[in-house]
Amino acid sequence: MRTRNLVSVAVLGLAATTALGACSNSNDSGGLSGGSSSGGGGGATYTVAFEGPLSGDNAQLGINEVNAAQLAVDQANQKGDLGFTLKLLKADDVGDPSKAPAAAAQILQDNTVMGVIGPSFSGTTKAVGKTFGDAGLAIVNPSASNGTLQTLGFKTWHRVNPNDFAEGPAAADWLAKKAKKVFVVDDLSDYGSGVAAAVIKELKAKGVTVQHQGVDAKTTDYGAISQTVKNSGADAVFYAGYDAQGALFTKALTAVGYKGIRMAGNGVKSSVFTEGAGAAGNGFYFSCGCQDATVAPSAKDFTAAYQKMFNTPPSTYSPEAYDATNILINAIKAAKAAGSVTRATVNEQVNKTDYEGITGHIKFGTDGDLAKGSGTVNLYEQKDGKIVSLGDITKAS
Amino acid sequence: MTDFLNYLILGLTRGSMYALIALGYTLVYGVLQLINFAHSEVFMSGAFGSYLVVSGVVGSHHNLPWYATVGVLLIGLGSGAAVGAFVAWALERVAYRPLRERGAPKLAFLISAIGASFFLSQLAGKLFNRLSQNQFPTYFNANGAALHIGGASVSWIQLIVIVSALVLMIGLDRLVNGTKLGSSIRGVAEDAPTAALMGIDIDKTISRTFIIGGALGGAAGFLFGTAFVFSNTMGFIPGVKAFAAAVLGGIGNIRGAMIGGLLLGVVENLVPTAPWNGGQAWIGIQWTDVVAFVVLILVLVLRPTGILGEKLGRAA
Amino acid sequence: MTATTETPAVSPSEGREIVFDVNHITLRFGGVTSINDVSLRMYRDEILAVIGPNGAGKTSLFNSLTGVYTPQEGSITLAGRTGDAPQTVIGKKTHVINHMGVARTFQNIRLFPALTALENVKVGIETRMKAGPIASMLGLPNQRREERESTQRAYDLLKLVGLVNRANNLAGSLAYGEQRRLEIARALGTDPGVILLDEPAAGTNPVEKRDLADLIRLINRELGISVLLIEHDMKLVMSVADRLIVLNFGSKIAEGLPEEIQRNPAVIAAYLGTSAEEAEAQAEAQPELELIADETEGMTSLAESTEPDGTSFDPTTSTEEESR
Amino acid sequence: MSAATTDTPTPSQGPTPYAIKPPSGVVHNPHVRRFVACLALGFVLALMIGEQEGTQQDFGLAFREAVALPRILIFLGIGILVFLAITFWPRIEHFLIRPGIRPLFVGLLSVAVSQTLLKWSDSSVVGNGKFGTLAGKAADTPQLAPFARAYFTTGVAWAALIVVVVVAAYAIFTGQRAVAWVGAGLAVVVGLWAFFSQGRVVSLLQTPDHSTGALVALLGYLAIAAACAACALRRTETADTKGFIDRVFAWRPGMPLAAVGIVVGLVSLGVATWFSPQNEDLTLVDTASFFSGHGLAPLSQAYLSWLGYLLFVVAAVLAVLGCLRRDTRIAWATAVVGIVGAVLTLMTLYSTSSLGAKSGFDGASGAWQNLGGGGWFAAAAFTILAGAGYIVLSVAHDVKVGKLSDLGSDIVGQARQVPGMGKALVLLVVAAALFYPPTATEFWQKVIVSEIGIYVLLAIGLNVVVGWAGLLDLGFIAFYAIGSYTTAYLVGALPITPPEWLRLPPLAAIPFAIVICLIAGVALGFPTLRLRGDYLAIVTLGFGEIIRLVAINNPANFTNGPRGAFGIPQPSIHLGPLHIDWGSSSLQYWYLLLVLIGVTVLLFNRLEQSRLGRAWAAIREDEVAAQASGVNTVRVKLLAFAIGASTSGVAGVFFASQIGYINPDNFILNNSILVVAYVVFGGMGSLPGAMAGAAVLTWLPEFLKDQVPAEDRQMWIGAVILLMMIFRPQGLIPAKRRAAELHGLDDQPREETRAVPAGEGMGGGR
Repeated sequence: MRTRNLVSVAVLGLAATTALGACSNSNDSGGLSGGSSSGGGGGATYTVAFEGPLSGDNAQLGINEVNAAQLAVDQANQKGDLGFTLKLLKADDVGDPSKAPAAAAQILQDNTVMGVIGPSFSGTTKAVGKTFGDAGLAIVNPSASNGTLQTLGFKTWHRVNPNDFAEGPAAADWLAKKAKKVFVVDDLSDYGSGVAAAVIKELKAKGVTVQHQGVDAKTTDYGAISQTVKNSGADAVFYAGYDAQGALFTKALTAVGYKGIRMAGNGVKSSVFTEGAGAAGNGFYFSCGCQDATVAPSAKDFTAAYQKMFNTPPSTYSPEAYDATNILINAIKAAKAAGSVTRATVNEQVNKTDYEGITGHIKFGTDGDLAKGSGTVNLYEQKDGKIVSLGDITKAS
Repeated sequence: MTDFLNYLILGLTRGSMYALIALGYTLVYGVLQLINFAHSEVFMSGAFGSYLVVSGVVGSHHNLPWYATVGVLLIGLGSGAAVGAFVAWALERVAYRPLRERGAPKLAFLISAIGASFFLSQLAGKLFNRLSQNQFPTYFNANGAALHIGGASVSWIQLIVIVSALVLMIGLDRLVNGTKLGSSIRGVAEDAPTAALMGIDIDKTISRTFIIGGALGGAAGFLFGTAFVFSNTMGFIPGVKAFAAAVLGGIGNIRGAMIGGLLLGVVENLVPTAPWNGGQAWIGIQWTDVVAFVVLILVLVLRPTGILGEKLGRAA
Repeated sequence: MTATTETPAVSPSEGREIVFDVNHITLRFGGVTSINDVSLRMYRDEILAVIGPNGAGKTSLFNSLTGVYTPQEGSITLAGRTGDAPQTVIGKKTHVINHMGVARTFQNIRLFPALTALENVKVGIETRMKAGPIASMLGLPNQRREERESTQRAYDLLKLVGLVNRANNLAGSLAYGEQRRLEIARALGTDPGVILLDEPAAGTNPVEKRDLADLIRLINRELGISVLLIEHDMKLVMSVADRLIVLNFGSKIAEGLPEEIQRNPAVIAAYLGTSAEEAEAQAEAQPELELIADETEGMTSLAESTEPDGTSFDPTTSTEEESR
Repeated sequence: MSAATTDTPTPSQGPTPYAIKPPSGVVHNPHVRRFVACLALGFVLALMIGEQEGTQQDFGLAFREAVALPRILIFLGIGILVFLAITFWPRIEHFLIRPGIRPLFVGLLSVAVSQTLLKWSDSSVVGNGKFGTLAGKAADTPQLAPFARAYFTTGVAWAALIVVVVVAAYAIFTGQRAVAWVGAGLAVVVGLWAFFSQGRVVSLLQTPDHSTGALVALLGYLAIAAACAACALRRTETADTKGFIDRVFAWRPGMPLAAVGIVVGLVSLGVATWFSPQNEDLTLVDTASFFSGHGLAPLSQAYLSWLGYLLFVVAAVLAVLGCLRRDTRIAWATAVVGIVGAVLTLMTLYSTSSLGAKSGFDGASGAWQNLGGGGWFAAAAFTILAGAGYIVLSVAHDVKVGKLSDLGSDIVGQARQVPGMGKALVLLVVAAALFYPPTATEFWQKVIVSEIGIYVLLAIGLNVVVGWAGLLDLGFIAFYAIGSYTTAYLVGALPITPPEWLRLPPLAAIPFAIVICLIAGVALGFPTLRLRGDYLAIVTLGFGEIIRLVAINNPANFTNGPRGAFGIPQPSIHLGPLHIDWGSSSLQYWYLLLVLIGVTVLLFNRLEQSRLGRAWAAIREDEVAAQASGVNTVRVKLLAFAIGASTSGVAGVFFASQIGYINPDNFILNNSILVVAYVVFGGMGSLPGAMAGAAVLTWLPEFLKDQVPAEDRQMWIGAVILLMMIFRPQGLIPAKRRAAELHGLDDQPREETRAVPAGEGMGGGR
């Protein structure tokens, strides 16, 4: 009996606290705007939505992206020349394809949403690409890199990051110049296995001997794989995965005294890697279809603004998300200029994008992927704890 | 041969950590016949707790002299163990004892522990951060070779992990087999009602068992964080593996947990890489976990109570 | 008293059907020998009691007969029901042996406490039925018929053991003596040719003991089921058993008619001479026996007053209910 | 606190091993211990509540913020309040058992929750849609009716609540009946005030609205009014809620259902929206005039203008009469009229929505689209009224066959034994499952299908293994994976495609998935069944992981590795004249899933009552005894594995074809563990329990999405699970067989069984 009473008291206490919390709810001013929210009158509100992992194991990636999107939206609103109010809707899909449909429904049911940044992963994109396509809502992927997405017939799908088949082969070509035997390690994720497949295919085409193994992304002990890489006598190792794991891997490689070339793709090139790997990361190469966000002038402003707003430097895929958001904002502006803002007109404008972003020049092909040749793949190297650009990978020595 | 030794050392390092964590599972199982699913979070809190203490006391200096390094290790192990012990104690008080008093069914304990596990891991994430990698400052050259055995080199961190684990496990063995507390733990494990009649305080013994298991888990958390990285979700996978190791050795059996842990670590490193196979990988490291679980299942099918059987404190 | 007049002959040569034929079995656990070279024969329709001090190996013998343990040496054959060909028991699973016609109860009662008394009995009955999961899910006619039959039979058995008014009580909530009887009903449900009762009188009161003796005779005489009995209560054993086997330290030390056993010096030594504790237990048991004798008269009416319980049960009600 | 455990050892007192010792010494003083525990509670609450603030740079920032000085004092204060409440409980307690106190408490909590946690508007204009946000904006909106603006003025709503609660509490504590009537009136007025204020806002915003805040507030106030009424009409000075419920349900079986049906029907026909394309919000009257003369099917037009009302009135009157007079003929009539009404309602909904779309009224978009809640409520009301008739019939049947000796005389103090109550609850749940989802937002529809529904199905399957047979399976999701991959293979979505003759549409994959999962279940079960509980747990866990890892590692390029299988077609049925294609609407999938769940529940319910169900219970309770009773434990366990696995396989087929894309990440270990948690949380071994557990725990994270930082959800869920296990380890809806186990069998009252074995053991009672 006593414990039951205790429960009721505890519940009462909880209720009281929530009530207290709610009393201090924000009362932002401004009444309810009457009238229809669609139709594009002056002072209308349009929303861009972000769909990605905001909780769960992959939350960091989603936060990197949603922060950039928030920054772009805030900047657009601050400029004051929009003629409408822009809002950002955050839909959390936990990076899980089975949860993506609910997140998509949350986005779709808000009829002020004119475009979507995301979903962050190829898997989640595959799960909802058709849904968004059927609803005519433009989606711009900032980080889903699977090389087959453009072939799946999603009607409103776009992507601002180069896919595995652009980045992987470029890296492989460069490696083929340097090494006779390459060990490819992937992280057994959708992304990693895609990149690995692209790299291996190209390496084999160039006549390089390839060995391939995988290490689960949740593993922290890279001892065995590093020992195996060393024992294999490979001249180079390519890691297909993400930054945090890449850092652990390179540390383990250093620990076993591996001396060959170490390289990875875009997923690893971030401050998480440089901080995590420390000195062990020096001499690590990256292939990335992106501009150097710390060097390009437009990117420098972004980096500073991001740092100021979130008290942390932009990280993996933040620049891509920033570009994706700006593309959507520009499309809404263009649609408004052309007369009507609907999901369909915004999607048309997105299709027409010709945008100089901080990650490079962005133009979409008819399949929604980056137009061929619009992105150059650059080579980077970590030197003294900083990632520096070595320029176009096809020309790099 | 060198390759074989290299992988063996890697396996022993990993296995030592499994064994330390597995001891926590096995001790609790011994006295309560319950899987303490939240033990993985005890391990995690040991890493966070020792980080807070070590970085608070020592700061973020790099490459300390050897005597300071020893100090750091002792502080880390001690604080990890203390935090782990506290969390395990609190866990028993909050998530287990009320259920025991109500005579809840066994599965309720498991679910209560799972709830506690979610809670602790996410609370740590909320309070500290949810990054997948937090690192201890590099107080010493952990990866430098400490000694060479037959062409294979053992790094400092590997040496530290293996030695600390051994010391802790021997200490535990002495504690359980050679002290009054140990005999009361064994008494409760053998036959709780009889132990109660003999004047052993069951509640207190269970509490202390949690504390001992928690201390070992917390210390393992520190070792793990030093050797690799730590995060609020770090507990899950080593926790599952250590649980598997405990069962492999014979759950409830202390020496079984040690053997199970070491064996699992070695198997995980040797079987997928097959160093005896002339450098030719046999199935690849991506099959590591499959190997671990297949070995576990095979052992259990052949010996349904694990390698050593399941009595706490009984050698064989 | 009538039991002794029908005492079967001890000699196997008389051609009576053998139920259990145990030849030189030995059962060891690690270094401990629990049963040492024991041979015995049990005949159709007899009540055979196995007695002996604690730790004599009686329950181990039961467990060997029912496949829970497998003896390392020796052979056991079984002809469960009348007319069955003898088959070996060694290496067979418990439930297979049960299907061969051997039912048993346990020394420490092992019911399914969270099932009702009726359901406990039905579990036993239904192991003889055929309806599979699909028939059950779809409620096919044959499954419904089986369900009706099993309910009817379960009620009959509960009536037999005097528990009809407890049919829908959870087994765990029954009194100790009732649980003992329920266990017997469950065992009878499996339609056995032989039933093994492991200390059925332990922990019961004198009245219940007397009822139990009646029940055992009823099972044996009316239902034609052979009974193998382990019991410490000598009065009960002597009053119901046709024949006795005495075990001590895992070996058979005597076999014979009750009156023979009572006079057997080896048995007396085993009970009184081997350990002081046993002697004490004997001494304590003695006044109890007298007590029973004294109280029997007064208790009779009380015991009989519980009998009509069975009659208040209306079988038609239950069958209709079950058919729903 | 740790000092408490290192005190001098005291010899154990009782003979029971886990007895609680009597306290000794200062640290064992129960007040001191409780005080420290309560402070710890406050401290932990302080850590839990608040924004996510941890950064990469500053490790302990969030912790320091959480325990910053003024803030932590509030939480410690809460801890002290809890301490005081517990300590002085005996003094408070006799006030808290007075008639009306429970409904008052429920009402207060409902209103507080509605005004803090729930949404009051779905319009994006209102930000997060919660009361505070809405009130802030509404109060500044001159177009809004003055009474509504007044309600939304800062503090007014809360003040009104406080006034009502104070009046009600005063009446209840002092027992003044006049004050109680005043309180009841006040509560009704304020409740309606809140409800219609929000209604004005909705009509001003002109967007379809699915928010529940105002409705919950209204219900809360009505509960407070009921509390006052209970106080005013009380006959005793102590509350007897259970007895009250028993009396209500036993008085006239079916009557409560009839009452609910009438209330729902009135809301539907009176105020709810029936048709709402973009800018309209039409009630039934409006809809009738809107469509009149536009060529609506005559029956539907008649329904809209008069037939609907007539049917409702007839059904309601019949239901009430039938219940009152317990007349089976009237009950039959009620059931028939109710079903006819429900069908007609659905027909009308279809014809209005499709006509609306065809004529392009205000952007109406298609059949079954743009409907408000009204029509669905009406359908629900008719169904519930028909259900009232059914209850009368079923109780009458039970009386006839002698299961109930006489109506209303079988009350033994347990709500579930009241005639018809269990069935009434089931009917309400069915009505809600049928007609609530269409009125929910797209997001919730999706959640109901792809989270709640699927996990309910999985929990039903696992309940067989864990709940009934008592085998702990921590790798259950593996069968879900096998079902999904089987589907992917059969429809040709994997790199290795089946031969042409084997290529199948998704729904036809169900039997294959069942068979393959049966085989997989047996394959897992066979070598491992010798193992006891915890060994089995780790082996099944390992099996689950092996399946997932094999899918990742892609042997023979069968599974396509981590990239998964894309392009699994949506289900469709083409059988003779029947053509159904599932598109992207969640509702279609929901009804498919409902059929799957319904069939499974019906079959499994029979199974539980069958010999196999009893055999499972037997091996769970005592395996040795079960063997000795002739139960073939291996076979029975294998059947449990196989049947559970095949259910999971069916869920896998549904999942694969609904989402169209699967990859190994869907089948992680955590999901297996969660399903076990759902089953135990709901009540092990109880079919409704397992379903409720899965539903609640999958709903909770989506609900919490709006209440706490997204990343903290799992923490709160962990806390909820933990609290549930501490305070109610038997789960939400415990199984009868399990409940007995838990309470300790000796505590069972030795009540003499009634002359006829009524209601308990067999039949549909549980």
